[in-house]
Amino acid sequence: MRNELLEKYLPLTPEEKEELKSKKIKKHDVATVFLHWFNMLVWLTELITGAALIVSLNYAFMPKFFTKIVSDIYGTRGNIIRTHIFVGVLWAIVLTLYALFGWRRYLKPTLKEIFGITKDDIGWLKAKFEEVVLGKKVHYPPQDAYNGGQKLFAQVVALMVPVIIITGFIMAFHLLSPSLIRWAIIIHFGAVGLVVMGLSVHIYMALLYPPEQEGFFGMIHGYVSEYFAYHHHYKFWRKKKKGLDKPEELPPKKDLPPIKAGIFLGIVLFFSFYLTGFGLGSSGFVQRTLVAILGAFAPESVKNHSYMGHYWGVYPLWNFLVFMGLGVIAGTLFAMFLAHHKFRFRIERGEKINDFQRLVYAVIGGIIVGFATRVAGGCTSSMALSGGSVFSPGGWLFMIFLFIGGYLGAFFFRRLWK
Amino acid sequence: MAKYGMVIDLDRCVGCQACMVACKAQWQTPEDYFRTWVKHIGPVQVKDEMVFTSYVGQCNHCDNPPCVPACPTQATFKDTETGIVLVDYDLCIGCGYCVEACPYDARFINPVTKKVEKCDFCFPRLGEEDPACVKTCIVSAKVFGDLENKDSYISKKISEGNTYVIATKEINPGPNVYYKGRRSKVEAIIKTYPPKKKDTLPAKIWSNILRPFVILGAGATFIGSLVAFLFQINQGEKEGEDEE
Amino acid sequence: MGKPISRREFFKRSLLGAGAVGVTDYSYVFKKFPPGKAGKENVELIPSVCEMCFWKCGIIGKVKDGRLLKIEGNPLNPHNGEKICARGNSGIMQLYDPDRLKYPLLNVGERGKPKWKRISWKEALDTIAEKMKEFKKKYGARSIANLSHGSSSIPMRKLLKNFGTDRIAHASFDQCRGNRDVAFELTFGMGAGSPERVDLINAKAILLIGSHIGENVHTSLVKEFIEAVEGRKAKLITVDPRFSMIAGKSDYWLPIKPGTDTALILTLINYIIQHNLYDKEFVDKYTYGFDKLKEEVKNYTPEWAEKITEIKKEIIIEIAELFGKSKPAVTIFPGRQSTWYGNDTQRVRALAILASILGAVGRRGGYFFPTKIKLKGCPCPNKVEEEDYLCDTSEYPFIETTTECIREATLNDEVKMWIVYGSNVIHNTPNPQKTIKAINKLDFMVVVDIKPTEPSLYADIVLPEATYLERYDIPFMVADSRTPFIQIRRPVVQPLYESKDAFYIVSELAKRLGLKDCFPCETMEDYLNLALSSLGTNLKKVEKAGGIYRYEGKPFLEDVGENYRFPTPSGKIELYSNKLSLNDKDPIPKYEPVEEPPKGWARLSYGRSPVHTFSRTENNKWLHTLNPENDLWINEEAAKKMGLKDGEYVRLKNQDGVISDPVKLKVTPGIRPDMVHTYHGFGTQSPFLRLAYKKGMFENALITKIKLDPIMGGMAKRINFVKIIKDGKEIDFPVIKQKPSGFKKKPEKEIKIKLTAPLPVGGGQEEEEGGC
Amino acid sequence: MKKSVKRIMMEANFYLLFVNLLDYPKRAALSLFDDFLKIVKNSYPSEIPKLETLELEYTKLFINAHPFVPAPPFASFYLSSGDIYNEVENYYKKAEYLIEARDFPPDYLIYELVFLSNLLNDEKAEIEREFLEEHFLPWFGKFSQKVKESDETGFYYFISENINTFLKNRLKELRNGKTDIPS
Amino acid sequence: MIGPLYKVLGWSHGTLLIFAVIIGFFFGYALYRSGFYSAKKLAGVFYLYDFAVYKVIFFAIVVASLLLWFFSSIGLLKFELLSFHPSYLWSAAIGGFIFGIGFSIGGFCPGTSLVSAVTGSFDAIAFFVGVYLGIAIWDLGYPFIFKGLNHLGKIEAKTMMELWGIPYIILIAIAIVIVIVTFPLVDKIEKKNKI
Repeated sequence: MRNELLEKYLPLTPEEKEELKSKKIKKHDVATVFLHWFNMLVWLTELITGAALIVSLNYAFMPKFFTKIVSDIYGTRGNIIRTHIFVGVLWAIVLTLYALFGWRRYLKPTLKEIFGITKDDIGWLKAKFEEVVLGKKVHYPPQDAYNGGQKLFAQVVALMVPVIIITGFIMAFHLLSPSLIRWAIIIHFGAVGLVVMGLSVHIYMALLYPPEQEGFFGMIHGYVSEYFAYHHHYKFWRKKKKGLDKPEELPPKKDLPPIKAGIFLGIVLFFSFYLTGFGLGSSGFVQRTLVAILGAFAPESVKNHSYMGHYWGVYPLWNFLVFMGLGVIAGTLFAMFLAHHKFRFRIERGEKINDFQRLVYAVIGGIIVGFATRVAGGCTSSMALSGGSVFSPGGWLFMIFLFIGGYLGAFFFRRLWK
Repeated sequence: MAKYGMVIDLDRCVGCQACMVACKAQWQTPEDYFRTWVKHIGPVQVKDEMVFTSYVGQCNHCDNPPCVPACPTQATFKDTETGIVLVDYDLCIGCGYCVEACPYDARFINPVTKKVEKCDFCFPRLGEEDPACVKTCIVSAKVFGDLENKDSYISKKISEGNTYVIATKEINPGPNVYYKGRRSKVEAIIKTYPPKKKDTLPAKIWSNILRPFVILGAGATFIGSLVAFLFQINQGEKEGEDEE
Repeated sequence: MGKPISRREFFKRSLLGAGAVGVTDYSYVFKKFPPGKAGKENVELIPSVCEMCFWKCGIIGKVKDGRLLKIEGNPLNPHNGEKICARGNSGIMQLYDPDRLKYPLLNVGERGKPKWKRISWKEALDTIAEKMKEFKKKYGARSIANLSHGSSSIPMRKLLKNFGTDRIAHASFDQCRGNRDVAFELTFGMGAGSPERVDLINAKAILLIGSHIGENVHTSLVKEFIEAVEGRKAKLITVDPRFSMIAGKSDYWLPIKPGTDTALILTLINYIIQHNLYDKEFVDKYTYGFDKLKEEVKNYTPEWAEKITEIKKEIIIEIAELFGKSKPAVTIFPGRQSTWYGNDTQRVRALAILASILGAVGRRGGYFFPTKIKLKGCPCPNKVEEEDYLCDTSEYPFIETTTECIREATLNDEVKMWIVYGSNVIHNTPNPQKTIKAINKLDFMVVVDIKPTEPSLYADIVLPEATYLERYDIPFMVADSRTPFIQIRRPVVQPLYESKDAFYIVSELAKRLGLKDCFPCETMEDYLNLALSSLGTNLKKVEKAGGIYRYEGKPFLEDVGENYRFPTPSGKIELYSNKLSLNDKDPIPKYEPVEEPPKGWARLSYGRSPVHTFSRTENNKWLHTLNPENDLWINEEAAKKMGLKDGEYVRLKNQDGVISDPVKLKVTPGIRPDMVHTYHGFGTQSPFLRLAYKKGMFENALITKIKLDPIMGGMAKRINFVKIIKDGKEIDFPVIKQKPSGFKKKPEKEIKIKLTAPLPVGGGQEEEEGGC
Repeated sequence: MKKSVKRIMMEANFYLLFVNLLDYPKRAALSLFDDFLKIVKNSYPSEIPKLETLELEYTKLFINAHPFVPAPPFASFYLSSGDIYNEVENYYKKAEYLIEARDFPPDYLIYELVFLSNLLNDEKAEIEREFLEEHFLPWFGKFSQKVKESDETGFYYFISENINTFLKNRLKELRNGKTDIPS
Repeated sequence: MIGPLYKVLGWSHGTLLIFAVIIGFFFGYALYRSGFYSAKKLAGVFYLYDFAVYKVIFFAIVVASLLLWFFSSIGLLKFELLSFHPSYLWSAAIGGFIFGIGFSIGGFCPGTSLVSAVTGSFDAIAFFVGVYLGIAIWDLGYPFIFKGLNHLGKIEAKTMMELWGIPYIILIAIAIVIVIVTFPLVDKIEKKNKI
């Protein structure tokens, strides 16, 4: 394949065309595909229920029979609005999670791509306009991963989605004042209207417009033929070919020295006491999740169980320590992200034992530690750390015996780690 | 099928406000909100006659109520069997468009439930007994009944004549609450509390700018795609050849 | 159960150990209820009688599980039926008012600044009984006075009369309808009745002087009045310087000059006699002193009347002709609150005389007779005769004991103890400072009420009375009715807190005062059964029949027999009153000019608001929102000249220099320029009324000049004059020459509406077929 | 006759202690004041006022006063949302209780505390939490604020404020699932 | 604002849970940045080649107690309103001992195993599952075998200050002395057993 193709977009010879057609190139990664189709499902229900909700003369989008059919499906119109709100809230949650956790890997690059309007994009739009409306033969400038039209639609969606969510929440939960709700209504309808405009073109282009056929399947398994990429999205193809699209690799950070880590942990512990009056803790997380799981199977027996009954309360998971555990998970992920560490499946073990043995010992260790936390009433973070800082006798005693047990254990099991 | 309405005999009414209290006792409307009201007018000189009357008002359950199209989710609707304008509280999002659209100010947003509240002719009591205000009106100035059935008491009372509606040339949503009595009284009422056409800014922006924009836009793109699709069909399938 | 019970162990020891024996057992509050079978779902309908004002309409309480949900009219009641007024509807707010009196209270602080200590009923009643016995021994039984109002105070009055004192004043005598009843007593030998005994339904013409029906709401009266005027198209003549609501509905509105009503009535009498429009046959048979009357009134000519009353003489003549034509079905409405200018009894007598010469007494369309039946009650006779009035009757021959007399008696140490029963004496009697001065001289004062009003500030003991929704009461015999009946007030809900009904208080006091034999009945129910037994029925039966027992009435002459003797000295209707002449008062009413407001001043007149019973209902949350404050009616022309605008706040200064609270102006052509009008009962000075405190103007303060009616001592209050003060500047009322006037209602163009035709569209233009 | 164990269990719970202290002052109830101090882990600064002064103070604060009752012990006075009596009676019905005493409106402070004590005895923690969170604490806080404004002796404010804080902790414990009597 | 805010200001349960997540977030961040995602580093304290665990815990206790003492002495924190673990001395001792043994075998404690599991360490996941099993054993066996084992040696005192009457600042001083003495010692041991 001629490498000057990498420089400029040139018409291809038939063999080159065949060659490119046979090769596949990755266009969308898994998360984007999942999000796209999830979004499609949500929008489908929201548009149907939404349109079915708006029936009054001044606002209606859809004809009468449509709203009739939908309200028959849902029984009472009350159900329609409840579904609309439920799906809307679900959609909002998924989007926020995606934005939070997928920021660096997915959202940031896509947004940069969408809002990076270049001369070529405008050129493409002008050309499209001339071709469709004026019927002239036109030549399209080279395009990025998303051509001008797709960028325009993506920009509309990116801007309108938060607007729709916020106004939706104001309406659904009657927030603040009726006058604000009034504005929220028309903005909500306007934003949805805008998105629907772009949507019909998007659906036509993806589904029915023959040259984009490949693009449609690209959104299902994520791959398109190189030829399609070359022809429709030359700049993207070129970047991919030159391997320029890897996100730049930042150097991984080293761990904090123990003193600095200790200070940081100390401050966190102090704030936990200052804000809530409770110290840190993680064994409670395990205990309550376990009770919740067992409770799912045999709620009555767990509820009245002499020990587990304590933890049932209103609902085992609706608790300080459980939410702290969730915070720990989020904190770890974020720490990995900031420290540019990669997510690696691994097993750490001493040289003398193999992986399987390591796993077995890990489980045995876990059982002993789990049992011990119940006897002592806490783990390192709750007894040693929190208990220690307020100088609770139990806390210090626990720590001292922990080291004793630890060194004893180390003596017998040095084989595992030496 | 019935079309319930009410006749308020202004000649009989003495403005004692018993109806307001009976309604509040029945429906526990919050502090100073009332579904029906009595506003004293006068004594004032109308043409050459002195008038001292009271504007007894409530929702007029109009034939083409301006509040129904104003409600985006159609939470408020005119019940076909009884002709009473009701509210489906599941659908009401408390936006208050209907409150603004009502020319008679017969609606309000209940601060406790955050949803709209209005007179519904004591709908839950409909079969057994008259609405609370009709029942307690000392001088039987309020008459409630089915307008469509000719020999009902209310139809007789209306056909006796001198019956007007609070409506003007410009604003006449077809109210079903009639006011009987001397013309000067009804004129005084209309002069002091004329039915108003109120359009909120968002509603105006929506109907004049946003809605046409959305319909045109969505329509255009949809038809555009359709035309392109048809164009593409009759051009026949040119399987993926590249246009240079 | 492994739950640690150490904590509970700890409590048990402490609760049981240290003096737990006195700990009250609260298990009575709740009853365990098997799931599913919740309380009674259905709503009980309990008939009773309203007491939001004294009209006693029949009501029904909708009660669920012992809690009152709503009050509605009692359809079985012949008078108001299912209709009740705004106050009737809001009775529920009085029942559940957090400021209600709850327990007997002893004032351990000083008078005026009470520090209340809750005491038991036993202790309270013992103290009161001790005090009464002590005062009786030291100063005689009549050193105890009672100021009361309302139906529940009747048992207390009975007790006091048996105890030997008759200093019992009820405000309604000298403040309200006292002089009307005395006038009717002198003329017909019987009062005008409450509800007034007027057969409005059959009347062809009605004369209404100074009474603002509609703004003053007495349910059955307003109902029948409007039915007569609008339903039966009777001709209504309203004589009122202010264009009241009822004036708007009348055929003739006569904006008379204040104080000259008697002149108008006497002119009408004279014209009717001169033109033989009177009922000759009735006059000869039933009246006495017609010739003297004819002689007396001969020079009251319409021309003279026009100058005095500023009413066109043509109108006066037209009215006289109308009465002549429609006699005897003419109702001359007696009015109710009639103490206005100081010579009011004579005015009401003139009204009675006008009705008599038209033969409208005991005839359909006119006055009718009451039908009383005797009910068994307390066995022993009063120790004191009714007539033995203690106030010196020399000056006022027909005076009953009034608040004024008791105030005077207290000030010169004749009265040592007051029992104020359900009456706000400080608020409802003019010159409150004098009342307070009298109270401070008292040795002991007891207040029985449902809410802490001003008098309770000065009381030594305050007793909480159950509201009308929580008590039985004496059987109410409505004798003044064409269809007389007896109705029973029955507790709709259990009495809240420790409030007790009147009978409990009275029978307990009777036990302690050794008068138990006079009050044999243990509870009010026994009393009711005793009373109803005289009719051959009992409480249960009557309650099952909807709380109403109807008996046959004899309202008209044809029922009582043609040669009926009126209970007057002459046995006839006394046009010429013998009693008056005996007490050298004018036997036949004469017109005496009333003092006119000096230049720059206007007369202050007051009336009722349809929504309030004076201060009693002001603190009612619902009623308060309807009509939070009163406003001052002022003539449009005068206001323009004085530079005042509608809705502005001004103050009033009266002739004695008293300056009022600010009041909102209501500029309207519907009032004469030489007077202003406001609603009574607002701007209460009592801080007790959380909502109503200082809302609106307390016009009672402005009424400092009062004139006692020469015949019965009623207090005339419409003789105070005021000026307007705006931003500190006094503004005089302009003198506007009033041409004689009198308005006749134009007949309405009959506009037939075909229901199918397009609805008549308003908008002010003249539309032939429709209207606006 | 000897009180049944159930009786003793019923009596031995802190809500009843609060009822005794918030009802009309009686010598027996005042003797429980030091138990009250133990529960709320607080000490009363000055010595306890005499019974007479407390009776006067109680009447002034909660029954009748000049110019009006500063702190009426009724929920409907503090909550403005809709028909309070219905709301309260629905709670009672939900916990399968029917209010027998009718000498006070159903939203009377003492009735609500007795209701809470019954809930505690019958271990209906869920309803107790909901009643505290949605109905009782929102108005009791305002009530205690009103008491603070007009209580000269400070005794009743001390009681109401400590009950308020205590019940707030109680609510937190209930949420965290500790349904037994708090330590 | 006087701490602990949740109790003094009477936050609703929902607010408490939000703060729980925030505190957990920084707790997880601190654990990760201290390197406790690797079992090797954690177990080092027992096998003498990396005393990070010891240093971090001890230093955290010193810093936290200093701050707690300082804030409560100037009145910004009501120390008595903090919630303390009930002191069951014998149970704490036995529990601690067994915990130590398990720690030396498994190389994790519940909190750090969660952190490490999230970063993808299979052995941490295994350990975490083990903890579930351990707790399950206890829960199910509690009514029959282990009843009361967790409530041995109960004493009233919640803190050593109550127990021995030693003021808070003195105890902190002792801890600081321990830190000053042991840290260099530990560094020497670490260097000796460097692997």
